[in-house]
Amino acid sequence: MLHVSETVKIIGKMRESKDTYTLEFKWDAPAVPGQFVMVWIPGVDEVPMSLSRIGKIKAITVKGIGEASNAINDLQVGDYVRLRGPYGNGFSIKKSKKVLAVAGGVGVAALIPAIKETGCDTIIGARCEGEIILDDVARKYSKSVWTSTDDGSRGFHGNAVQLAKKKMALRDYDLVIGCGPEVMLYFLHEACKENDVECQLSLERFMKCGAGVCGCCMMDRLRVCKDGPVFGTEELDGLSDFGTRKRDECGRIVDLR
Amino acid sequence: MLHVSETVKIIGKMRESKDTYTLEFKWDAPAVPGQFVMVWIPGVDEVPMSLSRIGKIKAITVKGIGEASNAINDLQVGDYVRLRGPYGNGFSIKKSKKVLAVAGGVGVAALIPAIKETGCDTIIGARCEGEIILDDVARKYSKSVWTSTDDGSRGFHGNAVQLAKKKMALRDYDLVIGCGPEVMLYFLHEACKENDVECQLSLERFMKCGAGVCGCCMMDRLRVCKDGPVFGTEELDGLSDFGTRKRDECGRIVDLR
Amino acid sequence: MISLFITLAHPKGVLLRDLHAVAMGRLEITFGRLRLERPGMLASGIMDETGDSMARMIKSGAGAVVTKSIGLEPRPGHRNPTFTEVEGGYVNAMGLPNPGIELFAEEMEIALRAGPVVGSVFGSNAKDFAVLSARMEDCGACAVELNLSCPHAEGYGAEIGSDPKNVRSIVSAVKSSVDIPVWAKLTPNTSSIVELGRAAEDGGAEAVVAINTLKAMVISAELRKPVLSNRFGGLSGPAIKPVGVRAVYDLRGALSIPVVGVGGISNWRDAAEYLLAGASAFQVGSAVGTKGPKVFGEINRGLEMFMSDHGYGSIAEMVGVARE
Amino acid sequence: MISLFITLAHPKGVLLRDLHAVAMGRLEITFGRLRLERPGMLASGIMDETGDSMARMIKSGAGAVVTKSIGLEPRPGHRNPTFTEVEGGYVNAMGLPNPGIELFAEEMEIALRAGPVVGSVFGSNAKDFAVLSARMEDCGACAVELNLSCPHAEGYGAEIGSDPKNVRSIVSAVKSSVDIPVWAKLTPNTSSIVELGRAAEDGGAEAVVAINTLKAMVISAELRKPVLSNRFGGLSGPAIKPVGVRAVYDLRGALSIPVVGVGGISNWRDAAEYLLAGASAFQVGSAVGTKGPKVFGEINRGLEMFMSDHGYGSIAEMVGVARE
Ligand SMILES: Cc1cc2nc3c(=O)[nH]c(=O)nc-3n(C[C@H](O)[C@H](O)[C@H](O)COP(=O)(O)OP(=O)(O)OC[C@H]3O[C@@H](n4cnc5c(N)ncnc54)[C@H](O)[C@@H]3O)c2cc1C
Ligand SMILES: Cc1cc2nc3c(=O)[nH]c(=O)nc-3n(C[C@H](O)[C@H](O)[C@H](O)COP(=O)(O)OP(=O)(O)OC[C@H]3O[C@@H](n4cnc5c(N)ncnc54)[C@H](O)[C@@H]3O)c2cc1C
Ligand SMILES: Cc1cc2nc3c(=O)[nH]c(=O)nc-3n(C[C@H](O)[C@H](O)[C@H](O)COP(=O)(O)O)c2cc1C
Ligand SMILES: Cc1cc2nc3c(=O)[nH]c(=O)nc-3n(C[C@H](O)[C@H](O)[C@H](O)COP(=O)(O)O)c2cc1C
Ligand code: FES
Ligand code: FES
Repeated sequence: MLHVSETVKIIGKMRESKDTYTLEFKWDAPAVPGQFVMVWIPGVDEVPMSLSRIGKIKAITVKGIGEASNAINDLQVGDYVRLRGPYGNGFSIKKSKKVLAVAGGVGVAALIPAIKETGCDTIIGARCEGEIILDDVARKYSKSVWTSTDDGSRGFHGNAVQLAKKKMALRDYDLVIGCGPEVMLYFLHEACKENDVECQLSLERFMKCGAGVCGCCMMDRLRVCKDGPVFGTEELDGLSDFGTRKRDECGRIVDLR
Repeated sequence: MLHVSETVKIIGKMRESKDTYTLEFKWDAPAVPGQFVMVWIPGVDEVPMSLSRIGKIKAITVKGIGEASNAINDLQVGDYVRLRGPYGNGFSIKKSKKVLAVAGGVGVAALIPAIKETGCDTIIGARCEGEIILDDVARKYSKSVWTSTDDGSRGFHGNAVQLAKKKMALRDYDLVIGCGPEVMLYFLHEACKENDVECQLSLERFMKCGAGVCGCCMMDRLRVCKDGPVFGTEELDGLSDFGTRKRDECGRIVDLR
Repeated sequence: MISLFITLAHPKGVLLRDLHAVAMGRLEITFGRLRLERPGMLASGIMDETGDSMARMIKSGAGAVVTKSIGLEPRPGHRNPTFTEVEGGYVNAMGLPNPGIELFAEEMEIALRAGPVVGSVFGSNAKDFAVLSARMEDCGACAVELNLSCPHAEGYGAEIGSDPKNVRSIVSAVKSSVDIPVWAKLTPNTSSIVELGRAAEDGGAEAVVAINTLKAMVISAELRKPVLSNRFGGLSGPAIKPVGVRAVYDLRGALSIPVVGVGGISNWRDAAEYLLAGASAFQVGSAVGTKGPKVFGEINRGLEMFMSDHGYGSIAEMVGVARE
Repeated sequence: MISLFITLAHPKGVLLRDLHAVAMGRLEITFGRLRLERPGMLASGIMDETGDSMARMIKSGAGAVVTKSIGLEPRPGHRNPTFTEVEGGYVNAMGLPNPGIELFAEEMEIALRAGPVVGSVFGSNAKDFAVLSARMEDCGACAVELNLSCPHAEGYGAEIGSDPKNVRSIVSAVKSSVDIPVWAKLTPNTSSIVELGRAAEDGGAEAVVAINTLKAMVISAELRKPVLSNRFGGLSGPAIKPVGVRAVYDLRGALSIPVVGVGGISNWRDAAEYLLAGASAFQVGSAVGTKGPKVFGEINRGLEMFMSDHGYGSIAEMVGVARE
């Protein structure tokens, strides 16, 4: 339980898009691709963020969508921030596997460390050209990086899952890893089943402790924070909540569709 | 601070003399020669005992002189005993040094691990033949093991310090290590100074915590349990309490002579 | 696990059932009107907000689960941060989030399919406690645990549970509204937990549960603020074990109703410490986070081994032995 | 250490003296009528039974030492075992061993040559406290700390210090028998440490010290007994830090006299946490065992670094900042 929290200094800040920034900091906690941290913004909130870099210099990549995420993006180089973690199980990828990474929106942040480790083929989908992020980083590690946009402003015209289906038909992937909005992941899981390809998807639920204690992030009998956030094919098959239901802060069921 | 206490099972018991036994137990705590443990005898007391073996199988060698030590010697194979430690600094011996170990009475117990590691020459002194113990063990590791008895019933007729002086005159020792009654150690320190030989002596004081917290085992400004129990030449020179004064359980000064 | 062990040791089918019964029996406990197959329960507030999660704990080896403390209305709890790790444990101020007793009935239903469920409830007065407890009984709870001890929710928990008079009157109000056993969960943030225990016993409690978390706070040096949004929180985990053991030892000496021990238990040895101090059963909270739900199975196996090494035929034989 | 650093950085002799003064000044504290060069003191009961040992702590960087709690007569304390390690700290029941105030005068004399000494005393009634405190003043103590909080000595400490009325009357009896500042050391084993603090303030205390150890017990599973000969003991060390920080935060909010923070401090960050919570000074106990006397120097250097990184010109500027 020790060394699970640390106050770090922001040493780098990069703008990725209109509303998305990458913040870098030195932190030598061991981490694996797919793990996340809880980020505290004093007086505001504490929210989960995937690690988009996992070496001695680590990073988070944050899309400003509300009070907390915007407050994080207001942080400047030199500011301090208190993190807890790294939490979660992360992706578990055998060296020999041929892997396809499929990202939707800011979900690409969670995949970058895995792309870096495996050099796998990558699909980055977004609504429009301006929201495609981190494709330059992905290209450093991977020969094949394809993009898709809903409005066709860049790359494939359509969503990331449609593009993934095409690629799966062309190449023999052993494993698909994915992160993005839950509806997208739901259809990605379906697509993988159709093509008989194993998948590992990183899911999100409302988190309080992040450490597998409070039980607020349950999907069926599993904790997204500790048993996940990455779930494999079989687990996903067993999760009746996947793509259908979540829980609010009170623990009440909320239908997703 | 973890793993500092452990309940172990006695797996071997050997009689060393009329009133002295060695008790063996499995305990994989790391230890160095000269360290000690606090041994609890429920309902009776808790007392410090040097480790006379320091491998995965450890041992204490106990002379029955009062309630606690006799209660320890009543333990049988299969009994449980709770230990705290290992505590203290231990001997610090450079490989290259030519070492002489000088033991008085049950003090030899604290020296055996160092004798084993260095194979050094050894003097074991006691009042009479029946009280010479662990000489067989010392002989396993050391070519030269000499004994002395006050009554001349075995080996050199005289005390261990007198014998040590003779040996120091004959051979060029770099270091003398010693454990035994404080008066003996006092004169051993004097003898080393005369012969210009470095020494490291293991001292005793009444101990409560054993861990350097309570301050009951002070000699001048040093804690015997933590800064010692082994002190080197210079420290000994600076200890005005050495050979002259100790403290009782209340912290009152008691003169030794 | 137990049955697996026996299957391996005794491949003959005929023996299986009897041996199984004996092996189960060794961990079985009876206290008050309750019988549990295993002495370790899930503590309130840890992974017990949903039915599936509670069921998982029973399947992992818990003898029963205690639900998250449930109130009359849905409550989101305090804003994040609500939790942080510290040396030797956690400090939390969840703020009693819960979906309210009406919605919680569905979760109970799912959990009860797996095994016994103790309903934990919190209220701001005796009447609320009585209403909630009656609903818990309707839902199928085998006992109700009154949270008189949460140290970080204004107007609830320890704020009302530190006064023996309140404890007594709440317990007796609940007592007259339910038939199932009533347990009072006590706060250690007091100069005499024994007085609170006596008040619970006088009010008609069938057991006391000790301890809830210790009043605590964590401050960030660099950010110059208390970390939790509620500022104050409660300390749990190994750090508080010696405090819990002491509380149980004291309570066992003063009361004639059974004591349930909780606080820092993360292995069989910790559980044994509580049992020997006088606990008739125990609960595990924080360790479910650090070790996962498998902690229950590990404790069960460890206790069985300890019991055969030391000649205890039943958990009951261990209870309070260190007091002799 | 500080002067060494400056010597290296500024080889020119002329600058040396001034810079040295500034650097010292940064850690200096004034509270009540006292001025200490460094904010960290040795806590009572840790390596402070003898003069030489106390002197060593001051030389190692403590701003002052608090003596072992001293009584009227020599006392051997409880029989061993009196101490054991636990996860995150120690549990002890030394039982207030001490040579008695008459003999202790000699130890004070030696310690005082090294720096300021706060005399800690314990008694079973107001008169004993008053007599002992007067003797401590004669011995040269710069302040007297009343042990109203030791949780494991029958008839002393927390047994009398849990009642605000006692706290008030003892403090005021002492107040009228000495001229030096009177500090009250409070027990956390209470439902409201703030009430105890108010009683101390009303009685005329110039500072309160929080916290003493938490009531605790350790049982050996195999040997079926409480480990300490006294059975009960007190928990100290990192395990209790969040409890101590919370107590200081609460006290600072309720009192107008300064608070001295103690409990689980083992590095500069812990010390900063207490200062930001509202402590005007702090004490270090258990960490002297785990880290050795060098802990004082490490804390001093760490605090200095933190202060320059975060723009604090003095310790006073840090006090209570997390309360804003
Ligand atoms: C494991 C995990 C990894 C994530 N990684 C990233 C990442 O790398 N980059 C990124 O931009 N976003 C990431 N998120 C999402 C991020 O946590 C939310 O965008 C953020 O919490 C929004 O907070 P807000 O106050 O700005 O928005 P609000 O306006 O408060 O809320 C908007 C939505 O954000 C979500 N949210 C708010 N608080 C939480 C919480 N405590 N836990 C989970 N979800 C919450 C809810 O769905 C809510 O409806 C991740 C979420 C999880 C669970
Ligand atoms: C570091 C150290 C290592 C030791 N190693 C050994 C060893 O290997 N073998 C061995 O036989 N003895 C050893 N001793 C001595 C041993 O601790 C005492 O013989 C034992 O405590 C006697 O206890 P008793 O109840 O039998 O005797 P008692 O009749 O109670 O006391 C006799 C004498 O034993 C000493 N003693 C008693 N309690 C303590 C205590 N808590 N701390 C220190 N001394 C105490 C005192 O000098 C006392 O006068 C060691 C002592 C120390 C300090
Ligand atoms: C995150 C968290 C939430 C808790 N919520 C509750 C609660 O709702 N009701 C309650 O009675 N106790 C609650 N507790 C206290 C635990 O039930 C238990 O008494 C305490 O944590 C000590 O046990 P442990 O050290 O095994 O965790 C909570 C504890 C934690 C850590
Ligand atoms: C071995 C030991 C002995 C103690 N003796 C005393 C004492 O005599 N008087 C007192 O007021 N406090 C005593 N204390 C309590 C400490 O002064 C301090 O309040 C407590 O240990 C918490 O601080 P820490 O966590 O830094 O140790 C003692 C603590 C320990 C560990
Ligand atoms: S966020 Fe608490 S269990 Fe997952
Ligand atoms: S025995 Fe406690 S300091 Fe040495």
